Amino acid sequence: MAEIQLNDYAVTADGVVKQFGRFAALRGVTAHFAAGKLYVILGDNGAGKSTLLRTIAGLAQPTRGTISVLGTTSIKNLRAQIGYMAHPSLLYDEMSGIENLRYFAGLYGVPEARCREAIEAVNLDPDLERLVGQYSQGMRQRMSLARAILNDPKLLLLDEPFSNVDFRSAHEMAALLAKIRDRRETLFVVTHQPGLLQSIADEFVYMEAGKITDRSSKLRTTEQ
Amino acid sequence: MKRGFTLLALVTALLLSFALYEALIAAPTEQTMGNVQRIFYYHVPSAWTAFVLFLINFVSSIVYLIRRNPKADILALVSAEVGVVFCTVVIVTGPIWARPVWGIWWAPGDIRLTTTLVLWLIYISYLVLRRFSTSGRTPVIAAVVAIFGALDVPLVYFSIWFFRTQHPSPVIGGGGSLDPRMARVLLINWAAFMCLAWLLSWTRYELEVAKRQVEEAQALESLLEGSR
Amino acid sequence: MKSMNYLYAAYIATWVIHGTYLMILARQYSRVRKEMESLRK
Amino acid sequence: MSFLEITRATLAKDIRLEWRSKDAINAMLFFALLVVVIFSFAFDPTAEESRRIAGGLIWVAFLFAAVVALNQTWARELRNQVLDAYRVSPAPANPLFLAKAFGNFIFVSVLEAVMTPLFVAFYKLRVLGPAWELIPIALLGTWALVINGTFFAAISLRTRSREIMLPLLLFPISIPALLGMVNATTAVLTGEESARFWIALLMAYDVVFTTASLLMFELVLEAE
Repeated sequence: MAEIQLNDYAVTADGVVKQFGRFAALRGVTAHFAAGKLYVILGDNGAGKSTLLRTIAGLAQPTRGTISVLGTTSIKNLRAQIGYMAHPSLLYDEMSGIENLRYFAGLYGVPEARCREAIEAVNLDPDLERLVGQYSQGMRQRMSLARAILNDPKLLLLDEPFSNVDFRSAHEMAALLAKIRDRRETLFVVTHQPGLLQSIADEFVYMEAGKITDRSSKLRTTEQ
Repeated sequence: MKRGFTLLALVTALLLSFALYEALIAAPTEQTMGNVQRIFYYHVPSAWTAFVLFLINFVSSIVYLIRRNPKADILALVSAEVGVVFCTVVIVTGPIWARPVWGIWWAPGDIRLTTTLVLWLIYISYLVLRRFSTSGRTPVIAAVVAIFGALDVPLVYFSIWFFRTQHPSPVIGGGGSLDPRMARVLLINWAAFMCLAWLLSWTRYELEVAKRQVEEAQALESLLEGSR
Repeated sequence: MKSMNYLYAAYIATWVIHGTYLMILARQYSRVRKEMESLRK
Repeated sequence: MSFLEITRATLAKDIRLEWRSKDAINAMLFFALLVVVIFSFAFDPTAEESRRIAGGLIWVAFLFAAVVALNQTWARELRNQVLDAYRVSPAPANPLFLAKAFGNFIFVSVLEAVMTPLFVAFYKLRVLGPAWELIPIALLGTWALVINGTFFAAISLRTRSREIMLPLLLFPISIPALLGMVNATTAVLTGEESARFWIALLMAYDVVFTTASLLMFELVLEAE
């Protein structure tokens, strides 16, 4: 059997605990996630899914334990290779889609042409002048995804991308995620609607009370 | 450790009693101010002690930012809190002194008293911040605020110093040399108060360690309960 | 002799402040101890 | 993109957003007007007296108006959690801070420009000292309020009762700056003393805290 190299892992967590004052969100997550796969993270509210994602994204630092992403623990230096989409849109309501993306493209130092590509990739019209605040929920989520993939991330973290999104948009987004995965990029998707990703997910990760309790390549029947 | 604590408590009690005797009885009566001058033996050592504690707060905040050692953070918190207690003593005894000597309770132009008041305000806001923080990294934020507060001290001092040159007011103990007997009593009192500060800080330190253990246990428990 | 009153006031005030702080610490101690016991269960 | 380029883009974005929504500026201008009017009722001095106290009145009024403005600094970044979008990007932290500080500086300067003539009219002020000195005093004083105000507003993001934390942290630290502004202004108005020392003090204050803020802002931004 070939030796497993550290670089083969997109994310390794070792005893990660995250505590906010009197509340804990993670209480010892130890796991390895291979690169180039699509992981679906499932669990009840308060199980620590979002916090795990934020820790991987480098937004929150673990209280104890270490987390390493793409082979390094200093996630700060990796930011150009990470994409993050949260439950809130992470967009300015008073600007149009392209204006939003142009600003963020500047932060990543990617060319402006990339903005149009990203918007087209999520099936929106880059010339739409409407402000993001006036978008429908489905459009806003798609624009939010466009922002997350602006920098062609090697690691894409999505927190509830399909919530309040109509069926058709959700399927389009899922198809796009499949395409990204097929480019050998790693995806983590937190969702309450695993059914949408059943056909494309590589692994389902179950979380409970701040710990990973189970991992399986098939969706548990009760969750379908 | 327990024995060390008891020993320190004993030494502190003895020193404080001796210092009290020295301050009230052994020290000579000052000629112009009379017995009121004896407030000096509590007021000034308390101020020095508070400054030492705030200095410890500053140093341990920097150490925390560099080393990320939780002990440094606890020390920063403890020294600020005990420092505020001593600072309170200074601010309360100051006016009690000023009233019979100058005929006024407060002289805004007095550098030391006013600087102490500003320090008191700064460290109170530091302690309030620590209590109100929702961050998962309260120690980092607290350390940053502590450093800002410490940087402010020389600016406060100079601004009040210059303010005084424009608005003259009497100064406590400024100029003039101190009778050596008085200086001795002053130093004995300072030693006693430093011991008291050490004792209080030690107690508070242990309390904080216990508090954090409880907090962590509670945090984990609340998470488990939430999942049921 | 009125000046003596100021002197006593200052000394008493000092000890009242330290005493109050000690009391606060003692109260917090007993609370933490109680919480520790309830956690042990 | 370079440091300055990101600062410029962020500042431009903030101004554009404010221009479109006008959330803050209208309410703020009205608030500033109210402060001046109430002060004019509360203190009704003679011309000689007013010259002595005007420095204090004006700066205290500016301070109150500024706190309301400063509290809004990060409000826009919190809506839809857009701040996280900045934090996951590879852009350094300081351009964000500087853009916010410059934005606040412009904002508070506008407020002051509106309030000052009103004060002059209400209190029939006439300057007896070298009037040009009021310009550096105003610039340095405003920057002193704004630099720490922006920094502590970022700190109070990480606390409960955010709006009350800002003045609680800002006022004690600002005491030397406030002494400087007030005394410098009074010195110029009465023409009795030189404002030199106070201007130097304000400069020292600005340099110390601008440096400190730039050194430590990243710690605050990442403190989750």
